[in-house]
Amino acid sequence: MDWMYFLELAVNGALAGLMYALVAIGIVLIYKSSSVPNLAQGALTMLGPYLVLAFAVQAKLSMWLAIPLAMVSMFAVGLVIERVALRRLAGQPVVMILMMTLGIDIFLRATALTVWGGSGRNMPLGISDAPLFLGPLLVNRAYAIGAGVTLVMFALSIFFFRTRMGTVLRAIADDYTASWSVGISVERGVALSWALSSVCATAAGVLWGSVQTVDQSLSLLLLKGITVGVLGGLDSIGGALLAGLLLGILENVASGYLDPLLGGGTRELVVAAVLILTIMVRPHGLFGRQDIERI
Amino acid sequence: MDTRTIAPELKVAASAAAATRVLECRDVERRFGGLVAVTGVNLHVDRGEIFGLVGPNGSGKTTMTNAITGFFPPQKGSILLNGEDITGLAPHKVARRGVARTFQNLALFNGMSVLDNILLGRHVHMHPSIWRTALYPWFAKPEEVRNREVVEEIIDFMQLENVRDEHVDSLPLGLKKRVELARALAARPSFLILDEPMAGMNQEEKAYMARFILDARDERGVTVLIIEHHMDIITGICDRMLVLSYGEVIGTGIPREVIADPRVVKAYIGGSHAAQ
Amino acid sequence: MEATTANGNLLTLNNVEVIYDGVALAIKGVSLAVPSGGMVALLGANGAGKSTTLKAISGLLKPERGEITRGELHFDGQDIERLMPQQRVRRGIVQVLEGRRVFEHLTPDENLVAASAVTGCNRAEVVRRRDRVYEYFPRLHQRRSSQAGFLSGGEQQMLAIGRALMTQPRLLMLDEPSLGLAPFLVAEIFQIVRRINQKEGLSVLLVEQNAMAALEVVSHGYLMENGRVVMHETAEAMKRNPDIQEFYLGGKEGRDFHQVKHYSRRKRWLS
Amino acid sequence: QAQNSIKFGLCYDLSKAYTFVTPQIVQAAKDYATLLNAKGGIEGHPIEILVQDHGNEPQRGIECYEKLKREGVMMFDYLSTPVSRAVLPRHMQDGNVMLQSFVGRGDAVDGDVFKWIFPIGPTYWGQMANDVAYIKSQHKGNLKGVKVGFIYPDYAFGQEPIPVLKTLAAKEGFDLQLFPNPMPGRDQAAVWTQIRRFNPDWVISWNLSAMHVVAAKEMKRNGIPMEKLIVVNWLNEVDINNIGAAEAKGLKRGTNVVGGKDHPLMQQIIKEVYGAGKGAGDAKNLDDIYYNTGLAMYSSMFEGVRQAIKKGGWPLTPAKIKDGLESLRNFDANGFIAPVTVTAKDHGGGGKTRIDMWDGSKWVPQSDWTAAYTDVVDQVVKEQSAEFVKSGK
Amino acid sequence: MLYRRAGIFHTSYADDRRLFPIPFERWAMLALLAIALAAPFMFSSLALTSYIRPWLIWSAAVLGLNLVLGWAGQFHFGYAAIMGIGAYASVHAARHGVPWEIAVVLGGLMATAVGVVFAFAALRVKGLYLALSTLAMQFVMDWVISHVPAISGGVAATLQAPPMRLLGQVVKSEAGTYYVVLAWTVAVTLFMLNLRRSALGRALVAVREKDYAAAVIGVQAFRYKLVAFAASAFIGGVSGSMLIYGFYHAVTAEQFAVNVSIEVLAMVIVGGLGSIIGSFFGTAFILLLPGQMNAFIAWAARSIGLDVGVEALAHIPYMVYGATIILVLLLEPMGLGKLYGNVRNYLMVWPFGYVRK
Ligand SMILES: Nc1ncnc2c1ncn2[C@@H]1O[C@H](COP(=O)(O)OP(=O)(O)OP(=O)(O)O)[C@@H](O)[C@H]1O
Ligand SMILES: Nc1ncnc2c1ncn2[C@@H]1O[C@H](COP(=O)(O)OP(=O)(O)OP(=O)(O)O)[C@@H](O)[C@H]1O
Ligand SMILES: CC(C)C[C@H](N)C(=O)O
Ligand SMILES: [Mg+2]
Ligand SMILES: [Mg+2]
Repeated sequence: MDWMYFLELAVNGALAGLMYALVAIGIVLIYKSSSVPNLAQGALTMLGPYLVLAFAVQAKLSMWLAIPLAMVSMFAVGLVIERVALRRLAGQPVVMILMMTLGIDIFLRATALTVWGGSGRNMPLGISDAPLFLGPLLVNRAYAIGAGVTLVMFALSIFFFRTRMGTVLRAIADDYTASWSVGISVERGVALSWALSSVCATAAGVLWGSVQTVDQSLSLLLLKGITVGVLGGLDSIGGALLAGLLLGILENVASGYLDPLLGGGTRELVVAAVLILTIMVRPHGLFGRQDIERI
Repeated sequence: MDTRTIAPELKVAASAAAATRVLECRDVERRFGGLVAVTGVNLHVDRGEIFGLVGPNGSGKTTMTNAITGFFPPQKGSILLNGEDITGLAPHKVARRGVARTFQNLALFNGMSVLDNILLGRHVHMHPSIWRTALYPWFAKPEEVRNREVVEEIIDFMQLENVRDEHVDSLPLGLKKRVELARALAARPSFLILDEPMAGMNQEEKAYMARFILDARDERGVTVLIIEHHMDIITGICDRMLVLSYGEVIGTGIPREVIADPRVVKAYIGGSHAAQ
Repeated sequence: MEATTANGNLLTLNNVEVIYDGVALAIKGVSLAVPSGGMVALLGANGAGKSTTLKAISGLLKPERGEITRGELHFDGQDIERLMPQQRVRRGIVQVLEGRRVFEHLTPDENLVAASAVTGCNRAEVVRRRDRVYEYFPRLHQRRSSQAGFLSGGEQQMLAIGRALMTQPRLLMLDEPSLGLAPFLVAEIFQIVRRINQKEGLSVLLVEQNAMAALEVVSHGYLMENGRVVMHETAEAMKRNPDIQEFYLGGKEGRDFHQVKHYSRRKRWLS
Repeated sequence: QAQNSIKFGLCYDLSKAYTFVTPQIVQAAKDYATLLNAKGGIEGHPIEILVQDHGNEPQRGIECYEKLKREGVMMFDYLSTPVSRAVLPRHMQDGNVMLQSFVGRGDAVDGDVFKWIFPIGPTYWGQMANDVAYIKSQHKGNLKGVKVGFIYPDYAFGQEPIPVLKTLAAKEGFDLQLFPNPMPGRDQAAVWTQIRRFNPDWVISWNLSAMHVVAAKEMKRNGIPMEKLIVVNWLNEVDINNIGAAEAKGLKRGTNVVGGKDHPLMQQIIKEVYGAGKGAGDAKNLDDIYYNTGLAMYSSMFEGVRQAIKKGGWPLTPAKIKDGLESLRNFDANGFIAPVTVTAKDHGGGGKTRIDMWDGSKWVPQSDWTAAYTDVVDQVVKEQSAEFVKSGK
Repeated sequence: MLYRRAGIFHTSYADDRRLFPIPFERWAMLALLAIALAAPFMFSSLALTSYIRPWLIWSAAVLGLNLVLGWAGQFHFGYAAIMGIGAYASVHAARHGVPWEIAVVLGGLMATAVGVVFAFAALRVKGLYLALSTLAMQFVMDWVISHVPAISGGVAATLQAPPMRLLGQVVKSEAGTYYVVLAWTVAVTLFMLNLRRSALGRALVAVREKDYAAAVIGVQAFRYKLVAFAASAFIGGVSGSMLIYGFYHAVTAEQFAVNVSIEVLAMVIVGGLGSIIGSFFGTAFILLLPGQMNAFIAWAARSIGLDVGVEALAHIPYMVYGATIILVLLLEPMGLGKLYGNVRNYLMVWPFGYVRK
């Protein structure tokens, strides 16, 4: 066995996995603070970088101004989504909320296509493409930077949920009515979680956009994000991080060794299989909260 | 009434007639993680009895009923129903042996009407299947009609005529509890477990409910285990009772005597409100 | 059947009507008043509309698709009908919901912190209020860092009340706090509420089925029936009323349930 | 039945994976039609271009076919390997013409079997054969031991040239390794780690536009020189721009049509269509080689139809169109494409491509229009079409 | 007063549970059936083949998904895979000379077998986690279908379906195919209607509402989840075959990919969970509305002399698709079926609006 090969697959897989986790953190953020499973996160991840480009290219601003501006705009987008689409559905069965976010996803994607067209755009972050070696190990520089940003986001999120606002959001996720009864503004809490998650999506989208160019296919990151989220347990930030690492390493290693044998496409297969098996063993993901059902 | 629906019930009755002991729990223990919810509980309920189970909040009463009905099987000890060991049996199997129960937090099927809820109580006497459904007019219809007759009789007994077609979620709490009892009775159980059936009721409603329970025992031969925090109910309708505290038995016997026991008073009833 | 609208009333309801879902008329012109610093009980049979009345006051009808279609709602002399629930909480109205809806996945500590958010007080103040709650409910202090969902019924009820106190209310509304509690706990909780009422001048509106316990601590009582207030008396007078005795207090001696027959009730107080 | 116009059904993927190219091709088809219609159409009959989206889903392609068929369309184009493959049997059954230029399936050039299918111009198979021939020429005619990595998105289009590639690898003795990449094909980090380990002499990338961009970037990150990369024809100016004109230096592309705006047909369109404000889209697309590709495709179609009307007269029938297309002789649209000669046996018409290299500012042809390994390709064609006859799939 | 109920007295329990207890609705149903039978003579070939036929088939499939999602309350994000299995199995069977009717049933059975595998996930997990595990199963099925040549017929192949045959006779005409499809849809609809009033249907709802309460009345959640997944898989499998024989005439792996699962799901939810008539509405909305809107917008733009680019035009259906989902959910979260129910309830008591309390 070629250990270097294994290690390289594992390390680069881990980096990619952390970037998946970045998409997942957005999903977890919303779920943890309002019990809404957000399937529009993919579309938000696509929308963010488009806005960055709109500011940077169309309005000719510097990249470092465009990104914060886009984040602010995305913050607003999150607020709007809550106000227009979700407020009415508060308290409805989860299928409907699920469908609503899917509808938003489809709608946003089609809108982006109409506005910006189908061809890919560059996201010039100025990350050098020169190979980066750690000893004999080649590390994918763009992914490494992404992984770093993920870790920062992770730390911020953990910190956020420790604050009083974070506690309030978790309370909302537990029980809307009880939250209202003690004067928590559920609407504002949910809106805030969407807004923060949209900002998170912008970060994820910009990084992924720099790796794989910006176009509508960014929205397909949803699948990876939601898989990581569920695997980690939908309301566990740490779980998302760990699941991202796990999944990234696994799919990279598996495809490295199995693809030549099975003729391709094993990556998706392995991911799916791992997901099914993990959920069978741990029905709430790795670290998800247990449902408390008092009989 | 069609004989086919009664047959299984008769069978239960026949075998139980020999032994008068409907339920027997021996040295039951159930833990949740590190928490010991009940331990070393011995109790038995005889045919035709109304048996009261009381204790402070969190003392393990509901846990006991969950152990009996198979939701949280005990980790130690055994449970016998009509002499048969049912320890660890799945809930639906326990139900098929003639045990029905209601829940502390209400467990009605909210998407349905009162009638459908009670009809579901007849489930163990029906044979739902794809084929019967597909060929409804020939196979399912006669069965539906047969069971509907039984259900209408229960509705009559529980005085639920005027809410028959209402959706259960819009009913007030007291009526819901009554519907749940009706659903339990619809199965024609030999043993009925009631978990706080009168929580949130006023005196009058309590009296109503007590009447239904007594009638169920007297007219239908149901043996009852009841959990209640209303002491007047316990002393008023129970033949025997048992007190739990921190998962252990601290007293058992005739109600009037048990509630006078200083240990019970201290752990459960408290100073001045003994009558409640 | 009208509420005294004399001055000194913290809360007054005048002829309030509530409809659920646009079709179900739940309360039909309820009028009542809670005096400043007083304790008032609201009694009534199942489905009489007690919870609906409380929700109308706290603004929690909306999530259940209910709305006030008529009547006036005044708190501290001001019309509050248009306010959102959180605004009402800020003014000092808080409701403890029926069935102890605590935040199950949070610890008691976090439950209390979450409830303090609305008033926007600083950290020291939060700690002060929390400690005060723990003072009233020492049991909670013992279990402060276990998940609230696994607390026993009584502890959850204490937590729910404690959580409401965190908002520093002026009017505390309790919806069946004794539901499913052991007898000694019922007594304990009522005593605590009484103590808070006396020590801090907190007004209390108490909805109870357990009339015996409730009438021990309140000064006045209202009786609801079928969406209407049908009686308003002092606690003493209510305890003496023969109908109340029969239907709510269970007679003098406790009843022999074996003697109860199926009967249709006689509604003596309905005109 | 009193229809006077010539209807073309363009069932394209305008909404999913191919949106980078389909609008330009539609635009080209429409502009060309406008140009001709202004002069009275083809032999006096106006051209009508009907466009519908199929999202690159086979079943929606079928839907599109069924619908347009009932609207009197006899010539269809799907511009997608998976969709063409799915609809093909219906064309065979109904006897309607399918235009299949530049997409799969490769064996459809066999006119004996695929009577109604016209992949005029090079197929992916021919293009792949030419790529290999080019590599061979770079190794002084000996491919023994040369390592070739093939990276492709793991679905019909990417898989299409594999039979030819494998046959050639066996014949020439080069070391071939396949690197499938799951759709949507953007996340290629994993694959490139593997490719770097394989240490190939050449990488053939069967990707689509933005996927090429990712591939090129990943190559840089993995320290593989750009010179080693040969891409399939679906890479345009936008992509070069996204890679970076300087970074892309040395990249090679299999090319089917002449790019740029110099060609007289382009000039004519710029003057007469865009000059008159009748362009079907943004004028900046005229810089895009995909626009030229569209023009190339439809110039042979229109010419075929012209022949059909000339020979068989109006009204058109599918059989007449077939005849017309099969009488294209050495047609090169005035030097726009390599000359094609379509016959009843050969619906491809020659299948010539050339290799272009990006030199940092423009494309430089590295070879002539050629068709290499025609025997090998023919053999694979025969095998596969025989298989089709046998199994009907 | 179309919906007159006065004067209708149910004199037996069976009567009380008739499919259509209200005379007006019985008449409406008969009329609808008559239209359905006459459709081949009333509509153009285009409408019949491109709109009505797929609509009927998809409606049957949607009813099948509604059985597991609406009735039993179990998330199922892999329904397209199930349909695909049925389609492939029946096509393979028919190609190997199995009589058509049997081939289709075989397809259904094969789908049932796979559907049962999905059910095992449902026994372990609930809610979102179930949604995701079924989605993952869909991916696995996709992979298996496209990578096992014995199923898909090799890489990127399109498997041609033999013609539909009834009793050995080839059904070729458009009308003939239509009637076969119609028969299947009517059969599924009848089954679902019966489900609504039978013990099985109640048991499924019980499992959906509260599984522990179901258990205590003797309903074995395990068994009924299995039954639900199996029955819905059978309906899905046969509908999948119908889609092939009655509409596409060819199978490809992409035809039953993830996005199709999502689309069926959207049909169910837009139609309304557990609503039979809603399933038909939902299907029509998701399947037909986007295309029609597109045509309409193109037409409107042309008639006011506006030029909408092909690209924009191609994206409109997707925007409409997304917007439909959003708007229906905003308007009535319980879907179009509920909306219809509201209208019906209104008419039922019309003109006496305020009857309740
Ligand atoms: N599923 C569970 N997981 C963890 N702990 C549990 C669970 N169910 C019950 N417990 C714990 O077991 C103990 C006994 O609970 P149980 O519900 O039996 O009490 P109870 O006597 O019914 O009380 P109450 O009168 O309040 O209903 C409590 O401390 C409770 O927190
Ligand atoms: N969400 C709702 N939708 C429709 N009707 C409702 C709703 N909530 C309550 N009702 C109806 O309103 C009436 C009053 O209910 P409410 O809950 O206020 O009674 P209550 O006096 O609190 O009774 P309980 O003792 O059961 O708590 C009842 O008839 C009930 O059926
Ligand atoms: C237009 C192209 C993008 C089509 C694609 N190359 C295919 O054959 O599938
Ligand atoms: Mg209990
Ligand atoms: Mg209430």
